[in-house]
Amino acid sequence: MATVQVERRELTLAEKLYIPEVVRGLVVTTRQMLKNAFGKKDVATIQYPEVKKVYPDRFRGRHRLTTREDGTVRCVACMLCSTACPAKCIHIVAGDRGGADVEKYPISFEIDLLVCVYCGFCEEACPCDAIRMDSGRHPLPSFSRDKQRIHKVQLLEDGVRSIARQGGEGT
Amino acid sequence: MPTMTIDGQEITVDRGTTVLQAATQLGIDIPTFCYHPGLTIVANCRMCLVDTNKSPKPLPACHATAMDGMEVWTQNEKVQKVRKSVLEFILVNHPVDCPICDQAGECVLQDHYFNFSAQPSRLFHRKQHKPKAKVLGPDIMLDAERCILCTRCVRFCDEIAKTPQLTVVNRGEHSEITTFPGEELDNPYAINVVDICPVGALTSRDFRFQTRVWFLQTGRSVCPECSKGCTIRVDTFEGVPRRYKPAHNPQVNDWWMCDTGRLSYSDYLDNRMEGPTTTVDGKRRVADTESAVRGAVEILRKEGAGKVVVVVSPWFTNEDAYLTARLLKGPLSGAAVYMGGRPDGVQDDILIEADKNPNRRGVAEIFNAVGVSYAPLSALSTAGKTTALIFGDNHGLSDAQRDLLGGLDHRIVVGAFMTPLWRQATVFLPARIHWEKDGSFTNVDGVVQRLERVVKAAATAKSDGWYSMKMGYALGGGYRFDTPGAVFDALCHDVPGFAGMSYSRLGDHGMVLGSGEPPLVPSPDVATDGPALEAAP
Amino acid sequence: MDPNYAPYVPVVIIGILVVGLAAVILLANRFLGPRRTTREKAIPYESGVDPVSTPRQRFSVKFYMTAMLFLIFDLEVVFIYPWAARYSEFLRDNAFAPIAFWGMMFFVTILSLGLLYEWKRGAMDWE
Amino acid sequence: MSQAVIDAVKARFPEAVEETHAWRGDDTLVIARDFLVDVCRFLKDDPAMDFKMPIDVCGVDYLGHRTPRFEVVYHLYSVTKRHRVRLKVRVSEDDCRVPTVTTVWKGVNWYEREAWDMYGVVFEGHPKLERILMYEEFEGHPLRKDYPQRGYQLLMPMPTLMDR
Amino acid sequence: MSMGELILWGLVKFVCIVLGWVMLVATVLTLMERKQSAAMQNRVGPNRALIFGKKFPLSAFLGQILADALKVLFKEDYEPVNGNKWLHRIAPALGLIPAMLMWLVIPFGPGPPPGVEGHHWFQMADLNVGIIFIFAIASMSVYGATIGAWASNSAFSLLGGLRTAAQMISYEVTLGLSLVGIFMIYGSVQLNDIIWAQGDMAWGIVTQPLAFVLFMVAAVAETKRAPFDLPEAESELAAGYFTEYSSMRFAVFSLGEFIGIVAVAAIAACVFLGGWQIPWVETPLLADGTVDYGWLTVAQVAIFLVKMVFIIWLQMQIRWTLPRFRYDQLMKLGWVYLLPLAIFNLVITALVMYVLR
Amino acid sequence: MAVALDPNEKLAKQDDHLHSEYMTVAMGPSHPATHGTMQMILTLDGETVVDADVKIGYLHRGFEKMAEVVQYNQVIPYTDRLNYVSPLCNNVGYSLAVEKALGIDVPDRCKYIRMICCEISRVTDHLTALGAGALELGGFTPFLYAVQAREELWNVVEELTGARMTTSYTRVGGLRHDLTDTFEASYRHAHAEVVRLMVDVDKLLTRNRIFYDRMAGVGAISAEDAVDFGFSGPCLRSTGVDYDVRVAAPYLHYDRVEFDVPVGSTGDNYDRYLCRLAEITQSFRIIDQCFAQMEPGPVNVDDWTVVLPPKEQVYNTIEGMIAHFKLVMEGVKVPSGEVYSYTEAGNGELGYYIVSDGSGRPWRVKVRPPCFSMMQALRPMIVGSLLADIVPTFDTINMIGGEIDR
Repeated sequence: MATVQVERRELTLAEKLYIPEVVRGLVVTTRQMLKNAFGKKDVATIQYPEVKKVYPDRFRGRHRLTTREDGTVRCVACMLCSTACPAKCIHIVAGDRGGADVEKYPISFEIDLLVCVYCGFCEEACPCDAIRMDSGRHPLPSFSRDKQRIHKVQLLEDGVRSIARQGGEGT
Repeated sequence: MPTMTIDGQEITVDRGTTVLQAATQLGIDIPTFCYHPGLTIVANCRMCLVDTNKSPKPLPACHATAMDGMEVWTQNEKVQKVRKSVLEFILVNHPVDCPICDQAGECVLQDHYFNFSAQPSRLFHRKQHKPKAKVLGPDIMLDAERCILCTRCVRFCDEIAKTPQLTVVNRGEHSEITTFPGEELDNPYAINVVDICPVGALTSRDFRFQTRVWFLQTGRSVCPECSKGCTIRVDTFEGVPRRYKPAHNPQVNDWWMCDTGRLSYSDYLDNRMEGPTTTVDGKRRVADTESAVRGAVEILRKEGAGKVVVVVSPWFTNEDAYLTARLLKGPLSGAAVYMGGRPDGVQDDILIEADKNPNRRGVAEIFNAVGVSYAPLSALSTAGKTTALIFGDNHGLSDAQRDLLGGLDHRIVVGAFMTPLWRQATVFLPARIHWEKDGSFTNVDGVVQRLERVVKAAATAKSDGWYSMKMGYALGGGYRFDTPGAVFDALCHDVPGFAGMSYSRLGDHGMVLGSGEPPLVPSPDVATDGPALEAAP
Repeated sequence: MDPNYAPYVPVVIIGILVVGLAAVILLANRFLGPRRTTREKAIPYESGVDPVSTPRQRFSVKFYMTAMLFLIFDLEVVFIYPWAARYSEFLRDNAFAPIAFWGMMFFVTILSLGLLYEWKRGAMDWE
Repeated sequence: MSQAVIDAVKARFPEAVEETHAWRGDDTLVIARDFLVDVCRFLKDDPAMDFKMPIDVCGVDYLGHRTPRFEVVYHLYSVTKRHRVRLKVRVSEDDCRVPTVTTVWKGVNWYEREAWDMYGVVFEGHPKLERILMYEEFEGHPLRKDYPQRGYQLLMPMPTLMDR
Repeated sequence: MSMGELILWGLVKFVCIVLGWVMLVATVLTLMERKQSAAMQNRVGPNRALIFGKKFPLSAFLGQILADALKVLFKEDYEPVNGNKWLHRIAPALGLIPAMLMWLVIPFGPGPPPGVEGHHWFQMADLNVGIIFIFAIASMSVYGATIGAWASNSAFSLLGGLRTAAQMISYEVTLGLSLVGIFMIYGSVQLNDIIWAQGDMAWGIVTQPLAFVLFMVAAVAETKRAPFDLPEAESELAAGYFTEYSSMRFAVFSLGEFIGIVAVAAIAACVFLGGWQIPWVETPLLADGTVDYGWLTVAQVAIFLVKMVFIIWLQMQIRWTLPRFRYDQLMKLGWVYLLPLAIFNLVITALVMYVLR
Repeated sequence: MAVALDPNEKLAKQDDHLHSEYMTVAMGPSHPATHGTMQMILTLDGETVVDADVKIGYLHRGFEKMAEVVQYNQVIPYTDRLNYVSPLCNNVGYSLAVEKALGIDVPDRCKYIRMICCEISRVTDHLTALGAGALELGGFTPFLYAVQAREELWNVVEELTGARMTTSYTRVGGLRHDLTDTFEASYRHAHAEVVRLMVDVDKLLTRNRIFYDRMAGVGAISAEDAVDFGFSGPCLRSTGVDYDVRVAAPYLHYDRVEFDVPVGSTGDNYDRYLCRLAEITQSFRIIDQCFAQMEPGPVNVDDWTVVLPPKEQVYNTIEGMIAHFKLVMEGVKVPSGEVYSYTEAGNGELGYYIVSDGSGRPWRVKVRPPCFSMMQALRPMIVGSLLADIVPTFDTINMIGGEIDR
């Protein structure tokens, strides 16, 4: 660990004459140009609608709800996600399913994507593996605010079946 | 008078005091499940075990009585270990139910586990299964798996409700709470068992899955369903009351309240009328508050006080009553005054009173002190009258009375709900209801208690007293107050029974009429000029 | 037609056409483009706030200095052109060559001295 | 680490120090308001202290927790000695004034403006005590605990310099 | 030629050269610059206007140009309040017209050799003042920018306008002086003559290397391109003198700029790179001394185009490589370095010629 | 330092009859040069800046007020938006502050991961500053090269945290995730790319006279003034003061890695540029050492009252479920008291002053943004220079609207 002085040289005469350094710069940019035009491409741009970026596994995209083996929504409307949400964008109304093993379920599950900050706290707070942000889809724009309030149906559209064990049974 | 030491602090207590009570006096918290100050002690949960010098084994603090020279440690390693073990045992068969359990957030088991254990499970085995979502009565659901068998509910039914309906059956880990065969948990105080259940075993069917408790905003209020005036908490979510909970008040209701009162909140959620209307050229029009009040005042001024019938309500807060009394004593003196209110109903000797109006005592006290005389509504007569000024809308009017009033030229109605009166009103002034206004009620025993404004009313709705004040001012008997507190101060100044009270002195438990010390400083004179402020009391 | 001016006829014609072209392009936009003027659009850009000052004022004197420098030197340069175009012819005339060379050297020296003077006086330093 | 700083200030200004603590290793001095500038000067100029760098100045509102209600907190650092100290001055709501220390460090200028903007603590003698984060027409001081979290105010149009 | 023929040929050349050649090149340039800079910067550049579908990716070029043109045509053309309306309207034209007029004297194909009478088919007007006409016209283009800036009634525009004026007049002196050596060596100010002379002797870049550098620097400064783009330095002045311009007016400004770039490239190609001369290829002459217009002419026009495109490419490459100067550095460079160097070049040329006579 | 001349004095120097009028121009809030929203009301004499009134607050969003009503962990997404170019530094700084108040220490592996995060963020921050600096001077190509390099690093960040900028990666007492299996390989790839691109940027800028003349000697500040203004980070070090929090008060495991602190001498723009360039190399050194020293292990503290239990435990045991519920419902309970915790962020000392009242929500969170101090020195640094000099000076100070306005 040391303190070092940054190397700072005065310009040499050649550098003061502009031309050599300009040429050096031109060499860099021309090389890059020729490379991109003819050779191995070094292009960073992704041609979006045709080519889609491959998001990493942890990418926090649009939310989705998972289902149980029987296809019912896994969420039990415990509302921890809306509690943990710093933006307060999740609105759930709980209902009684009656009869079933887990009698509570969300009658309505609504996320306002315009308010959401995609922090992933809901996913982290969910005690049932019911809400996930691993859909790999980023939110799309729309022409009305209402369309950005997505409901249970949309959230279940690309929902997956969660196979996480729950309830400590069978251990 | 034994003297003992708890966590190094010395205390002298009365003979017979338990260690738990002594610790509470010192401000030391000892966790409990089965102990409830209103019930008998059974010491079956073992959560309150503390280490003492009087016994090699830890003693239950709720049951152990204080002894002279006793030393108690509530925090030492032994106690902590014991607590962890107790919690571990309790949790062995506890289902992983927090997400669907209504109790989560106010669950004593959650609190104690988190505060005193917070360690991973060591046991991996199949949990014991018991009935879930079992209907115990019209208002109660039981989840026997969640039950920790503290038997508070059983004791409550035996001791407080005096209707033994619950019991524990089976043994060991098969034990469960249930009703006696053929019985239902349907006593008038049944929902109190939900309050005292430390976990989510007993839940209210009314509140079931409504919302999560940690989202609730809460405020203190008074149950208006009978003249007992139980102290309650109004819990609201998104601005809508979702439940009543009794609040501890040794002067009135201890820890309890009746189911009728508890479930009454939903009666006030629908049918609200929050827009003022006036009648112009025989047609009903939506108006703004200002012009509606002006319309009412014009009628009253044109007709004169002598032609007016006034129906007052025992649902007034004390403040409303005082302001209305000032109106009736002042600009409207000479009007015939009748006291309405809901008719009497059932009563018992626990909490329920026959008089189903919350503030009859307070209104009477104030009207008498100000000097307004009134007759009961049953004596209603409209002879020689042209105008009715009706406060409140739950008076139980008979058809005949309604016809009488309908025969008058004008009816100025101050009400909150869609009732036949609303249809008859010439001028309708929307009122606030009890959880929408600051104020106070006086119960049948003379206990004056505060109401807090828990819910924000529509901007057009004002309290009855505010209308009285506005009308009084417009009719030339000007007086004004900026806040309900100021009204109450003036009221305490003018009404002998209230002497010495103020909002801050009422505190959590209220004060009994006549018990207040006279105020050291007389309350300020009431301003009688200047415009009435828009700030609604 | 005077042959000296004949080459300028296209200049005039094309000049007119170019002006016409510019006018057509600009006018076409006037008819094709929308017109929805609002106050916000109409106020001059000043970083998103209402303008804090008017640009209708005397601007810095230093810009005038540059303009004067230009006037002087541009005129000098114009003097050089005819000489430059005929210089190779001058050189072929042995007698006139030294005059052509030294005469211009003299002129250029004065020009350079002027430039040097301006430089030393600081006309070229912004500060 | 820098208990020495506390001791030195205590020795030098015995009547100025109202309270000290070092919770989690942060040495803290609560200074009487009247001594603030003197203490700051001492801390900056004394070679053993050498607090040449002002790190931070901020207000804290302890409404409902303690009186006097406000605290102005100064964090100082010494580049050469590599020690830190926290100074606190307590002011009440009625007398919400603190002498400025812009005369000691140039770098506290904006921090004091911010504390004024957010809490309404007046820094007496500050060269330009204007709002810094809020707009000029804003009413009240947003970080006070009695300012509502969602206190909407009408956003005023920007006045131009020409209007002024 | 009769007056009628003159007018007829004027019209034909206007259509072919101005509309079909200058405007087209300038328009293509707008896209070329974007594509070139994209390639330099590891980007893709505009490729969305596929008017014939995805199967023809090259159609993006045509589509993009069309789309750009249509876009500016259909955009709103607003005028700043309190500005001078008429000056604001005509300023873009003042920028465009001189840039187009510069093309009057630029020959992009062989014409009659010096001393031979004849019509120059690849030049709009065979003026005897030659390149001096270009200087005269070019110095007028400062008006467009300055007037536009003044008429906009905006502080940033005004600053941009002032910078434009100062910069353009400063570099004009160097621009003029840098070519004096060329005039001396090739003995003419007419581009046609200079090109012929270069075929006889050597190209300007060989005889006047310093002048080439000076000319290029000054010319880039004249066209207000980086590193001399101070008048529109977006980081300080938003967009400089055309901050307040939109739609077609803005497009006309930049069209003028691009035509200027092409013109500079054409002049440089004529003066320093031998114009339409192909190295080691003699231009055959007919009996009357005029050029034999054959296939060689096509090749010569093509080689002129290649030279020109190379210079344009170089300008673009420089523009996207370098940061920009500061105002005082720019002035210093112009007056303290370039102008003395130009004078030095003049003196040395004169001296060498005098010694070698 | 560049003199802060009194405008009147400046005026008096000129001949009375030749004076021109000063022009007042509002630069900002919406101006190409003010990346990050702020305003300078400039008084210009031609091209010379006579006076400048620097105004901030256009991006004020009440961070500190919001932090007072949410739980400790819920503040973390807000910290992403402080210095949005290096969000991980803010995450780490905030978590360290809360952990200091809690009096807990995170596991070694967590510390190394946090260091890697911090250094990657520092590099992205510096790359942005360098690139934007070139852009401000008209060099669009080096800017895009720098941004391309930054994107490479953000790809790595995205793989690790699930987002490029709004990372929200740390938690009180640990991290959201451990490293991914491919993380080191991704980082190596990105590192190579960054080095390759930075060679080009260096060639295009560092020794180019146009760039040199624009940067050298412009916006200089003396060491004394810099300290007096509360400078930190590269801006302070460019003046020759070797204050670096990582060395002066090592946090995490910065005392276990070898790295140099590059300092400048004159405190001008060029020195700041060189310091940032040199620090990028040092950051990569630190990251390499972290990878070498890191060992497998837990990344969260073993305390369910601070960090959420593992999901397996939450789903299947009532103990885990209760702890999870309590933490989500009430937040981490921090004992009452006050701490000031500081870290070296991209711009300098990023401090968090946290006052706790013992509940799950902070009573007060004060952020000490590094560029706040620097920005107050902007006026003296630009007054007297040319209009065009504002831009590189403003850039090398590297104001970030998110953290200065909060």
